[in-house]
Amino acid sequence: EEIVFGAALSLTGKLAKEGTLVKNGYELWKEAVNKKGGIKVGGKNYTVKIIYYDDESDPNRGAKLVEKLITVDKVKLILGPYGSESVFATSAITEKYGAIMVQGGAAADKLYTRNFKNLFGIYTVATEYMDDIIELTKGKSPKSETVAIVYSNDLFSTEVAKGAKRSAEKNGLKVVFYQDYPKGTQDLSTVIVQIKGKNPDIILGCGHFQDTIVMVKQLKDYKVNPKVLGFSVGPTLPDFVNSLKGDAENIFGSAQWTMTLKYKDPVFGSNQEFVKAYKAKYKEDPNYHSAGGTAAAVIFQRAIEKAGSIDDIAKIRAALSSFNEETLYGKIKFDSTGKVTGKGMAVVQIIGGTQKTVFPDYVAETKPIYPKPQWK
Amino acid sequence: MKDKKIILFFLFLAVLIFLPYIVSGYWLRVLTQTFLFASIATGSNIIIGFTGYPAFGNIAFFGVGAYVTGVMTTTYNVPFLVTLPFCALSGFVLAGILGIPILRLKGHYFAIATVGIMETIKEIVDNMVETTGGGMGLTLPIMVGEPEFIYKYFYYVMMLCMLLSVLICYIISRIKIGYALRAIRVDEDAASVMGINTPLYKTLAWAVSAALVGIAGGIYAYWLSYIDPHTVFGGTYPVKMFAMILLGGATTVTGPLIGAFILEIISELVWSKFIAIHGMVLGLLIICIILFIPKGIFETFKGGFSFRKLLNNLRENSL
Amino acid sequence: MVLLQVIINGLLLGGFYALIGIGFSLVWGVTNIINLAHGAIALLGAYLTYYLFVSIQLDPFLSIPLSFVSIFLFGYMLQRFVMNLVVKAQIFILLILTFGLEIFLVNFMTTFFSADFRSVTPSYAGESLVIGEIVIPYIRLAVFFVCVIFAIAMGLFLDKTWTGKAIKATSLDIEAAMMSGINPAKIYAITFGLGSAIAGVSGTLLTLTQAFSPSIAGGLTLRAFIVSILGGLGRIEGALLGGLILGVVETLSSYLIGESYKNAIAFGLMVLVLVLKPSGLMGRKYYAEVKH
Amino acid sequence: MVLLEAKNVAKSYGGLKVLTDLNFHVNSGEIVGVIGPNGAGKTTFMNLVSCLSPITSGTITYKGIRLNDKKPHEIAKLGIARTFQVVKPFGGLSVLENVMVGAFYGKRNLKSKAEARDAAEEAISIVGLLDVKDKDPRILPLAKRKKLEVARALAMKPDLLLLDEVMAGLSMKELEDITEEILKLKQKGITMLVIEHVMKAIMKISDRILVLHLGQKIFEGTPKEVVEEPAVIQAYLGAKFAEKGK
Amino acid sequence: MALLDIKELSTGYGDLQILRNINIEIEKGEIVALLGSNGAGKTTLMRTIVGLNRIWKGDVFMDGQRLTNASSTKIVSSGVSIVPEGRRLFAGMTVTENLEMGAYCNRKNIKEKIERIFDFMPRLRERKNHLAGDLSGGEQQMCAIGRALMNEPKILLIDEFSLGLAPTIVDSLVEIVHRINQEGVSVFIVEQDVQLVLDMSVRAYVMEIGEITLSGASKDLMNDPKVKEAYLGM
Ligand SMILES: Nc1ncnc2c1ncn2[C@@H]1O[C@H](COP(=O)(O)OP(=O)(O)OP(=O)(O)O)[C@@H](O)[C@H]1O
Ligand SMILES: Nc1ncnc2c1ncn2[C@@H]1O[C@H](COP(=O)(O)OP(=O)(O)OP(=O)(O)O)[C@@H](O)[C@H]1O
Ligand SMILES: [Mg+2]
Ligand SMILES: [Mg+2]
Repeated sequence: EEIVFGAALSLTGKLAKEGTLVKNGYELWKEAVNKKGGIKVGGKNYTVKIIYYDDESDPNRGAKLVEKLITVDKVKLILGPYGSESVFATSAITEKYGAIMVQGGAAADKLYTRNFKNLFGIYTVATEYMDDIIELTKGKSPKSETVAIVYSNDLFSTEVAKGAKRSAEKNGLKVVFYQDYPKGTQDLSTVIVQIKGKNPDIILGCGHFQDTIVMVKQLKDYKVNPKVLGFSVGPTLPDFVNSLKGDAENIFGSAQWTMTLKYKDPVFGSNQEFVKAYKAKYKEDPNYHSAGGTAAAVIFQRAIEKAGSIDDIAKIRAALSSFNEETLYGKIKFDSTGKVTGKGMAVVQIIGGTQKTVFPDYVAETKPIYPKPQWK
Repeated sequence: MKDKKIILFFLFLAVLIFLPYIVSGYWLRVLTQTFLFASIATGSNIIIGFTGYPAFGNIAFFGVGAYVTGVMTTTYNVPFLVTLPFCALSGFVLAGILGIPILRLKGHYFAIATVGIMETIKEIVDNMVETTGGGMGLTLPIMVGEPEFIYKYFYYVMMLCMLLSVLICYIISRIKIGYALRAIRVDEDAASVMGINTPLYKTLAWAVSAALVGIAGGIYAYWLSYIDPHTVFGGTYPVKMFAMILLGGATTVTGPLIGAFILEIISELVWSKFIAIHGMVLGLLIICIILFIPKGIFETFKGGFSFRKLLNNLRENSL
Repeated sequence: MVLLQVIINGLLLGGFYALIGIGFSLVWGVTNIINLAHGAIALLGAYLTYYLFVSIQLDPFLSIPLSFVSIFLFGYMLQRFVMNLVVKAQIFILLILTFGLEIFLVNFMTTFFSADFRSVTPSYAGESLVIGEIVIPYIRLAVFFVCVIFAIAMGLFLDKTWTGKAIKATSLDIEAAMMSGINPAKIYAITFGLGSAIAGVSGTLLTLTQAFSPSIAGGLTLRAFIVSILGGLGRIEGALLGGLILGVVETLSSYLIGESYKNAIAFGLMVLVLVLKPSGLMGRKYYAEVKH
Repeated sequence: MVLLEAKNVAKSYGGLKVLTDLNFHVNSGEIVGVIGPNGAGKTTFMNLVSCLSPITSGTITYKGIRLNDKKPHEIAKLGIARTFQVVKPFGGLSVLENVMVGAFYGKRNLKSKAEARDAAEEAISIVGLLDVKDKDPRILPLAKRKKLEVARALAMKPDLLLLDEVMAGLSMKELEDITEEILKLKQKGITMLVIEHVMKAIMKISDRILVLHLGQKIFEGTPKEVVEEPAVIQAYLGAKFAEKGK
Repeated sequence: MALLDIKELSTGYGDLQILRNINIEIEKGEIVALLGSNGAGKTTLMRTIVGLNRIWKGDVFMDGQRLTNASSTKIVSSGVSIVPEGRRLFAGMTVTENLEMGAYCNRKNIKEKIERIFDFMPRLRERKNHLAGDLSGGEQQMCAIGRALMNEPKILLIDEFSLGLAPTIVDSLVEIVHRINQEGVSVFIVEQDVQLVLDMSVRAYVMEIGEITLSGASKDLMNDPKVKEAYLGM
């Protein structure tokens, strides 16, 4: 017999890249589970099937497609899409229909302020994104005292920046520059010239891959040399090094997950096993998007197994609410709003052309390079 | 002939009214979305088709309507239906004010100016973080009730919005003003020396257009319950709207509506069939529509369908 | 000093905007086609450059001629065999056609080149000319000069050559052009080819300063819009001026008012120019009028 | 009674002076012809009267009302109708609908469709376009489009009718018909200002003729005086014409 | 064989046939008139000759070369020029540029040719740097004639020759037409002033509702009672 999940993801449009990665994560999980005979509920084995739709990176379409999943395909187990806007729109639909969603693709805090009962997210929320990079600089010498924060004016990045600011201030750093810029901007020269005037020790960019690349290039152009240069999105993606070559060196990034984390996992055995399986299937390294997809699905599966039912949403919800297990994504627990707690972020740094996990210490592969050397 | 058309229209209406009791929630949503586009296209057609001013950025008023409803329901707890007249009003007033300088432009220039306005409003909304939530978007209160009920509710509300647009277009096309607008479309100098107060009528046409689109925006916001500037201002909406108007025929009352139905339903079918390549297929589809039926379905197949007509069209429009 | 730096940044950026705008403005002015696929075509040039760089380490500046020629051929064929089939229809029909084309191209690129963001970083990236406190990145400076050269060359081409004049004549009245012995199908194809080729070159240059993926096509087209409008149609120098103004206005406004307002100000400026001077700052009378 | 009066009217485009210091008037019930070499400024003057382009200096008054700062539609409401030298039919509307626009607006300002249709049909029958009233004017031959221009103007029920080269391109026969109609309209009390190069016709219908040259009035007088005036012959009519005229 | 030879030509717009089996021959160095009431199809014929309308049936020969449905470029290069109805100047280009465009298919001695045209029509010289779109109606007609002459055609088609022109200008244009005709250029002319055109031409065709109903020497036609009645208003 089959157990059917549904997912409306961005397979085309501006989020096509991330959407596809999340889908890869789901697919890998599906294969792994089915190879083992499927999900075991009440002594029966259910083969996993996932129905996919493409929301074209349009949240409204996403909502429509989730509605299709629920009403036409009769699926109530929804795997989340990628992107906060999409999760926003689609989770409103699952909530209305009493379907349930586990998502590993959105980190906005606002998602959990709506009193939804049926939404669970495994990403560390945006406002906590930069905490660990800031944490990392503590007690290092020469001491960092000032920080500049720039962010793209979208939901996710704004929250990341807010959190970064709060965290910086909490850690006694002085925020000397705090400014947003339009999403997907093609030029940041003015911002960078202004930052240069402030000469901050730490520069934190909260944006997306495109603007991160522009920012790195222009920081080098204008010879701005902070002790720490960190981004919320970018350094964790393999394209970062491909695009920037040597200029990517020593840049920090925060990661929901990295390949080198040493966690156990109920489906794959461990994070390392997951990475191996992923590489075998897709001939490339997994990143936190795909791993998030896989992890969300794993957690969903475990909750269903615990609930002992494939269609009693209340039971599954209860199982998720009381969830407490180690997975490839870390030790997962949810608070009453459905957001993951205490998972934390990993910090990576580009060293010798590859990402190395450098923080927190108990998962670090090597020590961080601090301060960042000047541009070549 | 005319009677037949009217009967057909009412028949179509009757089907729409009973449909919610037959089809699934998903298809209801597809239809609601279709109504949404039909409202936007029909409403915009007053300025675009009737008056000949290609208000490409008319979606601006859709966004404004959406935010009016959004802000009113969240910040001031105003009931949803009460916000709709305000959506209309805000579109009307805004277009009325902007129309005076902008409607001096013609053709492409006007089209671009409206896009400029749309983008400007979007950026302003994006930056008014206090009231609109800026780029973080705005979460509207979710309507209470059974999903079944909610979806029928929006289905009918959106349908009424569409019918209102069609009705207003119909009235305009029948009365004196309709003649003025059509005259303006072709030649403004000639229209003005014949006694038509062209700035007034143009502005009026745009304002009415904007009001209708504004209402659609208001309903959309409450329906989707989450809005952000990037989705309600622009995206693919303007082009889709234009494609619908052209597909159905810009000079007719029901053309845009028919265009909306055809395009939405076709793309829906295409979407579900060709998951990986649907974008390419959709692009090719639009190209083919343009190549073979550039005058819109109405004009082209007035006297029945034939392949020769398609070829003739191709020959007539090519160099 | 910072202000001066900001203005220089604006000019350098403006050079790039101008180049994006020139091809667009050329096509619009002549064929009356607002080419919504302009940005997507530019990206074709960007991908060509990217793959040449990755596979044979060809310097982006050296791939300019290759982009130019190959994208010219692409544009030429496209116009000759697709667009020319509808050029006599209503102008807004063409708009939708190019939209279909844009959807097609973007999805094509996503399918075959993936949705990943790409960028090219040659070894000399990040080198800058430093004069006192002013920093001028070499790459941006070079991009700027390439853009200016193209603008001037196109301007001369249009005003001085027979083909250029035929392009203008065709834009004003196709039938009259035919009666003078001009073959409008060919002229349109050349124009579209040139417009595309210049877009392709701007795509090539884009790889050096930015990250790109198929999804940024629309944003590029929008810039081209603003540039053409600011400068006005019927005159290539207009696009150059429009680009420079846009660049400077963006950087200045983000310096003086705030980075996040720069788009609003750019669009606001465009609307303002349209209202005050409907034909753009340098637009010529009678070009790109809507004919019924 | 003076219906239309131009005082010291001048018009220039940029630096180009198109009309200079023009003084003249049109009496109620009169037909005044305007002739002059190409580019003399005849159409320009008409554009000034209908307020399509602003007067550079001087004043034009109509029934004692100053027209300088009016809008074209206000002019129409005052009872002035005009045709265009380069015809401007409303394509996409049938001939009848074209003329109905005139009846709806203009001085008449009809409200109901039925009334407008009747008025339009009357105007159409005057110019003799009844047989093509349901056609799209874009496909009509030039002469019929010119007639449509006249019909539209007539449907506005004007007191003053400005005709800009409506006879150009008409065959001899049609020319006769239209001059007849114009004279009939005069009988009905419509005052007319007629620009024309077809001398045969203009001589026949005009009470007075105004001759413009290089933006200035070079002569004003009865048709008979005009054809004998050496200045006019030199600038406009040509020696051959003078011979033929004799 | 005649210079321009039109054989059994039929054409129309869309599904609507306008011209039926038209036969016209124009010899080298002839001035030939085409008469016809409004809507007879004269303009349609002119447009068809220069390749703007598709020929449904029949043939057009120029100098023995078959030009049926050839491209306008080919037709114009073979020595056909047209002064179209409605002038159709390039509004956004100057008078001089318009004249240059006329020489697109014949780029020899452009400067001299332009000078010659300015000598023919001095008014154009005064306006040479103005945009064609800003010219008065009559000035535009002159410019259109000038543009057609720039091609140094073997045959000049003129649609609505005197339309909107002042009598003096008409006189001088008639003279110009005679002058170029003496240089061996054939002229095929559509004109409403039948008296004028019959005086100018050697032969004439009369077209009615898309068919040639009468043809012959202009002198004879002038005395033909039918022509007298229909076109000369006698
Ligand atoms: N918009 C304009 N810009 C510049 N010059 C103009 C403009 N309109 C007209 N002119 C010039 O003004 C002069 C007078 O033009 P107008 O149209 O009044 O002449 P006209 O007497 O009606 O001649 P015609 O008998 O040939 O129609 C012409 O020389 C023309 O070039
Ligand atoms: N584009 C068109 N589509 C359909 N019919 C047309 C079109 N153009 C012209 N016609 C029709 O073709 C017929 C011939 O028109 P044409 O312009 O050739 O006449 P003409 O003899 O030149 O008249 P005129 O003396 O008024 O210039 C007319 O009945 C006209 O209505
Ligand atoms: Mg005139
Ligand atoms: Mg004709």
